[in-house]
Amino acid sequence: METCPRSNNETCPRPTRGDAFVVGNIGDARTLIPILASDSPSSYIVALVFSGLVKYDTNVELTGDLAESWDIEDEGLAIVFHLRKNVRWHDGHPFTAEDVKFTYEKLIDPAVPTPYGGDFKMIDRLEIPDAFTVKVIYKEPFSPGLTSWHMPIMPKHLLENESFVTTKFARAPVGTGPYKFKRWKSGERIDLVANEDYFEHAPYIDRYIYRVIPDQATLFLELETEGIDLMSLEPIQFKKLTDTRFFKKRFKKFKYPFFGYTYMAYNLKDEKFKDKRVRQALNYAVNKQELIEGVLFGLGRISAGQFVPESWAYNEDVKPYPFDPEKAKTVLAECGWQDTDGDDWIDKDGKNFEFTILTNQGNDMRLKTAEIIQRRLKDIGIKVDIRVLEWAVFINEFVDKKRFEAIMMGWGLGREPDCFDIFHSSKTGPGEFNFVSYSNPELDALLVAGRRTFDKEKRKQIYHKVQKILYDDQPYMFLYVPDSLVAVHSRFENVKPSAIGIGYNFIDWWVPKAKQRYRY
Amino acid sequence: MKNKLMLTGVIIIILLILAAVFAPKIAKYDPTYINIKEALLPPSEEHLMGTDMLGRDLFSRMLFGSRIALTIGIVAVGLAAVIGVALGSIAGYFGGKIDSVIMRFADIMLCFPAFFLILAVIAVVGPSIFNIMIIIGLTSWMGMARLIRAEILTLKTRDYVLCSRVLGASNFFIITKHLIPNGIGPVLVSFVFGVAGAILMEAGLSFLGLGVQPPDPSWGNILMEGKAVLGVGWWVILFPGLAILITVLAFNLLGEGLRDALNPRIK
Amino acid sequence: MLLKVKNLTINFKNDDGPVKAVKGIDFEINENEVLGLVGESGSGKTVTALSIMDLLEKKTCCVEGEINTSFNRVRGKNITMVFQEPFTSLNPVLRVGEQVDEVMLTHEKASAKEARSHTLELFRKVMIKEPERVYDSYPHALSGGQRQRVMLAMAISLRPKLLIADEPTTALDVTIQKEILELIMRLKEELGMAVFFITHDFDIIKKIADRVLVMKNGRIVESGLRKSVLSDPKNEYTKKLIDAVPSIGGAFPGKGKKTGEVVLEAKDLTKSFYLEKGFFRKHSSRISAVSEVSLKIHEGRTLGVVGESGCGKTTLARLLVGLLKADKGEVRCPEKNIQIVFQDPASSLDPRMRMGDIVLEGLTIRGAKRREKELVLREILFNARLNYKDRMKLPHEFSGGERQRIAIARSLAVKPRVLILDEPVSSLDVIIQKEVLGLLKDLQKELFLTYVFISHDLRVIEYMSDDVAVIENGRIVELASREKLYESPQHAYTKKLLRSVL
Amino acid sequence: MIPILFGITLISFAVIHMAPGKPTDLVTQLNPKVSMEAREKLNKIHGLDKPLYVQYLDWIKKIGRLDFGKSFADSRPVIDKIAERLPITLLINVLSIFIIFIVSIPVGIKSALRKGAPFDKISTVAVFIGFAIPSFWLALLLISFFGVHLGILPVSGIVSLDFEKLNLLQKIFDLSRHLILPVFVLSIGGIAGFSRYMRQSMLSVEHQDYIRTARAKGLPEKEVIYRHALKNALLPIITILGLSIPALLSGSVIVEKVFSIPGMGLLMFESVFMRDYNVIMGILIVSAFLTLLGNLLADIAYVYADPRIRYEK
Repeated sequence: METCPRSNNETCPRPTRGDAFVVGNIGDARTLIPILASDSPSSYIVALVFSGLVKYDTNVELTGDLAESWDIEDEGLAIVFHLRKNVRWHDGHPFTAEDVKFTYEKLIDPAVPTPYGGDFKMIDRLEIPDAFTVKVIYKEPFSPGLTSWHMPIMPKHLLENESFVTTKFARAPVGTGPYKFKRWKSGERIDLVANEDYFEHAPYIDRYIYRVIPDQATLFLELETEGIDLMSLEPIQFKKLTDTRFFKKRFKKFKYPFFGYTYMAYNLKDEKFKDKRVRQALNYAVNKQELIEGVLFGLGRISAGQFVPESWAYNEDVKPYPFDPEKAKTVLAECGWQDTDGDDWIDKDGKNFEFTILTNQGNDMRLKTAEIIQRRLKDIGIKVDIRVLEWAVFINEFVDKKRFEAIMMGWGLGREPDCFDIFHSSKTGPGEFNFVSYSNPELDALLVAGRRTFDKEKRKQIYHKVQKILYDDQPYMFLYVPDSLVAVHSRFENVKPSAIGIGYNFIDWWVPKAKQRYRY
Repeated sequence: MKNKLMLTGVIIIILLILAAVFAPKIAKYDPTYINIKEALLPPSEEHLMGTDMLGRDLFSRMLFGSRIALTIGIVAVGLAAVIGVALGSIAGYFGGKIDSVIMRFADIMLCFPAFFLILAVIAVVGPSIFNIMIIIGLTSWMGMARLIRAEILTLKTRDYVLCSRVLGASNFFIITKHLIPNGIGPVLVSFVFGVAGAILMEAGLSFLGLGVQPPDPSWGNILMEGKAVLGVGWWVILFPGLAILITVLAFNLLGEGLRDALNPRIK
Repeated sequence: MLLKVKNLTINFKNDDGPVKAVKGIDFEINENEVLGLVGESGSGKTVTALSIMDLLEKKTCCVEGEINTSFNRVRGKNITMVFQEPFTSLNPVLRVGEQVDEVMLTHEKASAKEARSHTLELFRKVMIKEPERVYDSYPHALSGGQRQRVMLAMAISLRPKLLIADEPTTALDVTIQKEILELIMRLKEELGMAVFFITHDFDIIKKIADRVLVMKNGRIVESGLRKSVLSDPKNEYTKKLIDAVPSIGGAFPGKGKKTGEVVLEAKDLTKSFYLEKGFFRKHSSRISAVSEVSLKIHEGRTLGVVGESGCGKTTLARLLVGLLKADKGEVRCPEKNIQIVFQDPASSLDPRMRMGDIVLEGLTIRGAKRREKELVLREILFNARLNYKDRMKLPHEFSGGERQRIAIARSLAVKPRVLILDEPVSSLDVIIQKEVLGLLKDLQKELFLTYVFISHDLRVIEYMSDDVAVIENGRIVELASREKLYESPQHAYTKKLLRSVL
Repeated sequence: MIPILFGITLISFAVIHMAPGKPTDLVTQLNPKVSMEAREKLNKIHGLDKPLYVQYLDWIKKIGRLDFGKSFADSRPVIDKIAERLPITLLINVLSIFIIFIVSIPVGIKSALRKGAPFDKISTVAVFIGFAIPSFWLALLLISFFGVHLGILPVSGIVSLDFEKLNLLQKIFDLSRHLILPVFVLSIGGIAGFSRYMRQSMLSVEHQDYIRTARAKGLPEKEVIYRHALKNALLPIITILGLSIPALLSGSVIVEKVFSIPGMGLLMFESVFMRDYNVIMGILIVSAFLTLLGNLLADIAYVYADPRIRYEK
């Protein structure tokens, strides 16, 4: 199944078992109940301990996980999953369709504080004709529904009589994934061991240790002293600190695309930003490449709309605006923004063009981005203030209540291109995600169609249009897509980055006997 | 020896104040000016203390950092002193119920480790220069209140105070003419030490990312940013640390000297 | 000859340069004699004693000259010392017995058991009641007299050849003073040791010394046998010193009959305090400071109030001027113009105020005009024998006697009719004492003042008073005219007090 | 005692409930998949929709039963979270107190006895520097020197990954290796301060009359100092030690953060970032309680050490 990395002449070394893999991260997990885990540390562990019905392959296509296959029926109104047989929970109990049904029921249970209920509310009912078949019937055709079934499935026999708020399961989970939970020392480490009975094959690396080191600099020192085998690097670390011979001998660095982008959103209810030509002009005035150099040390790409280049929905024909401050000035002048009073700030109806960018505290990159934009807009006569706010205040008092002119934020995306919640004109209520109050009937229609269509080619067409319209309308100034950067200890073989990251084939990683560090 | 130490402290403080006041004149660069091409340059003639990872001139940032350190130190402890002296002298002079209510309140406040209390408040109101000053002020008046109260308790039984009362003096006359002038010494000493403490506190908070927020340069957050380049940019770590050390040292020396001057017995 | 001091010079290294404390003195002590050393505070007495004991810190002072002894000087064994302050001279965290044991343990290598029984025997020798209990007590549980006995026990532990006693009775109440002096004399006889007795009080010298040295400013100005020095002092200073000592039975002119109006009257004054005690400050005990005191003072006269420390004198003074409110009874003063002068001039002057401002404080409070203040200041300074030129000086620039005169001047500036004097001369040296007392008498005549004069010293009281009240435990046990009280005391306590006067 | 405990809870609660936002905000983040409805649901589950005084009364009733509520972050009982973190913090603090004692007392005594000598001068300078040095800076320097440059001490954590497999001796060794730097950094300020206090205290005792008495008795200098002077000089130190507990606890936030030690200080730091109010309030109360306990212990020690107070009792 795996391909040998060496050339054909050499004999391919056989993977050996053993050793441990130590991951360092600044945060501890919060809960290991899959449908409650919303932070990234929890998600790492959940992904190793549990399995969903479907998962992505390296081509960003959905493939079976706990489900062997599926059929779309009734013109997209129903999905029938055919489950793997002979899959057992880590405690030996067999996995069946009952577990899928149980998981679904919990996802829509109002007493369970899960953040993932949304997509499952589109389901009309879920039937289990037999122990290994699950039939999901939607209220109307809903193409993102299939992706939503990557949701890890939970064991009914252990959880049916438990309260999700108090259960011990949250700190001692039992799943069907490649690693079994062993122990959790809060704030310190989480230990997993290889699941010998994993349905694909037993992982080669015996133990997975998740270490909590709550300080980015200390974390890096631990990496340098080989106290951990993997960590996500910051751009500066990737570029500058890992250039030593010492480091290169011990670690391999990987760079792969991140599914998400950073943007500056305008409040479209604001008079200044109502005219799309103004927004386009601002886009001309900001040098995105400079942002990438300055903020990301070159480790990122210019964003050209809602989708990242790796997504199948990405439209190659949408080109980012070039950096052209002169053009920006011309366009603004056409819209009536000119410096009439000689104070170096452009004005209209006696008022200078000035606005404030709000961003949240604790994210340096966003702040630096805002600072560079501030300088570029000054060059064309726009006065920008920056205000950094504590996260909860930022969201509650300003974003939710739409009390802002512009904000600097980022979206992390799934592989499913559906962005109904973000841009559809019906999603502008308080606390909903179309906080810029964007409304374009043409786009609304496309977003609805995208959700109802299952044919990938047709969807592609739809989302290409979506991207084009969005980039043209500029409800956001789309800025950049950062790269994901990691360092992995060089003793691990078979580490192959792909469009979906590097962790997807973790069960195939292995360490030659002679290089193994942890032997007991 | 003692006097020399105190003099050293005074000179350093004066230099710091000058640096802070004239920071915009001395600094060659805008402390927030980002120049990626010049990132992480070691100290040179162009950049006396080198540049940080965004190519900002460290010397300029340090200069402006001294403004923040001194402002926070002095304003915060000034606030604490005003609250402390007011509450402490009321408690000490009037005694009785007022005294026990005020001092019990101070006792309760003193039960909380200062850093914990400050962190908790920051969790609520969010970090900013203004908030840090107010929070440090509001959580560090207790020592001074106790000091001035203790002073007033002994001073008010001094014979000259009794005489003054027999001569018909009012409470106000006694407090302002006798008690405060004679009792303010320890508060002054405590103020100077307090400034040192507040500067350390601010640096610590900023170092944790809960103090002064970037791009405002504080020695603590320069150090926090420097932490990320520990292996390759020693100057980003060295200078802010030294600056904090020297400043705190200077205030401590001054405090120690003042204490000796006001209390000749421990010479 | 037991000990011979030759050309002893002692310099202290100070921040402002060296200070000569002792300037080349010679004397000797013979076996089995009591040598008295008299002098005012700061004359170099204690330093001389400490240098004999070799207890001066080498770092801060420089001792020159010779000190020779006829025996091998071993500190604590054959040459010992008793200090002035019994309250601070014992280690507060060690049991009294242990502290005495140490002498034996250090010098004789005795066992703990031997040391203990030796100590108990010593305690009996110095007439400590319940020696076993005292042995296991901590110093703070003992009275001043008991502590001084413990110090003596420690000093005589190994039958020393020379005992240096540095003002051993000064801090004690008069009745105790006498007991301790008698004890020292008895021990001297019993143990056959020499005593080097340091004091400021010629009365004590009269009583105990064989020979006398008089010291002034680091020099010995006169020496000789007790009798010859006392009866025929050669030196002017010695004369002055002897003259200044008040003595009982002097003939002082009285002021005749009580004729003036009553300017101050107290009726049934009673005052108690609540002491907060104990670790959790819960139990408080009531201490009665003044009970049912009634007084009447006529214009122009002096009422002396005498009693031992803690008898309630000070409380009474504060009740009379209104600093304290009585629980019961009342103070009547028709013109409401009473002022007070306290014992310690160091504490009664605000260290940060200038002399002129201190004196005028009462007028400032009353809102007087500058011109008026200026006039009063000149007049009052003249009356108090103070120099107008010194009005800008701070209190620490004045001597003790001057400070007390400043305090008096401050009280007089508001023209009171009655002045309460609370131990006004107790902290002053005898010669100064006499000056201040003389000043007070003159002022009384000039300004027609009425005094309440409070003191523990029967001699001073006799010198000053027209009438005398004796206080014991907050009650007046005897109140009579001066002549009557001193000639035929009625109450047992009065008799005891008078007997203890040397 | 009771009013103080009451005051502690009141302040802890008041401090936290002046917040503009809701603690659940961070849990839900700005995740496109979390609806407004879901957030309301979370608020309800945590009782955040009730009026403030009701929340306080509910809360204080629970505290009586040692129930500090649940963490917003992971729904675990706050008391459990604190209980698993507290021992580490206590261990480090107790070790620090121990180190402070055994270093600063001899240093203080020695510099007092040799006032003005080279040792005194050097220790005075060291004390001033120790007092002024920012602990986080010192920690960084020590980590990069001993941990990275020399590679002889671990960079973070309190035990090695294979701790469980070690025998007792190895365990102790491993733990000590991890604790050396953090305990040193946490102690440094205390060592400086206490050396100074000890020196001052010793100097003032040296001039007491009873020391002169002891010398007059002819006691050897050693006994004068160790039997008579030291005991008295230590008395004020006991009180100051009790008062220094809050300062030590404060210090553990930074030390635990820099060395990644999963103690209560780090929990506080994390909770502050996550606005995990129940945990913050719990830690405030526990730390205040520890301070009270420390003061009580110091009082008891003082009563034991000073016969004057014992007598009054």
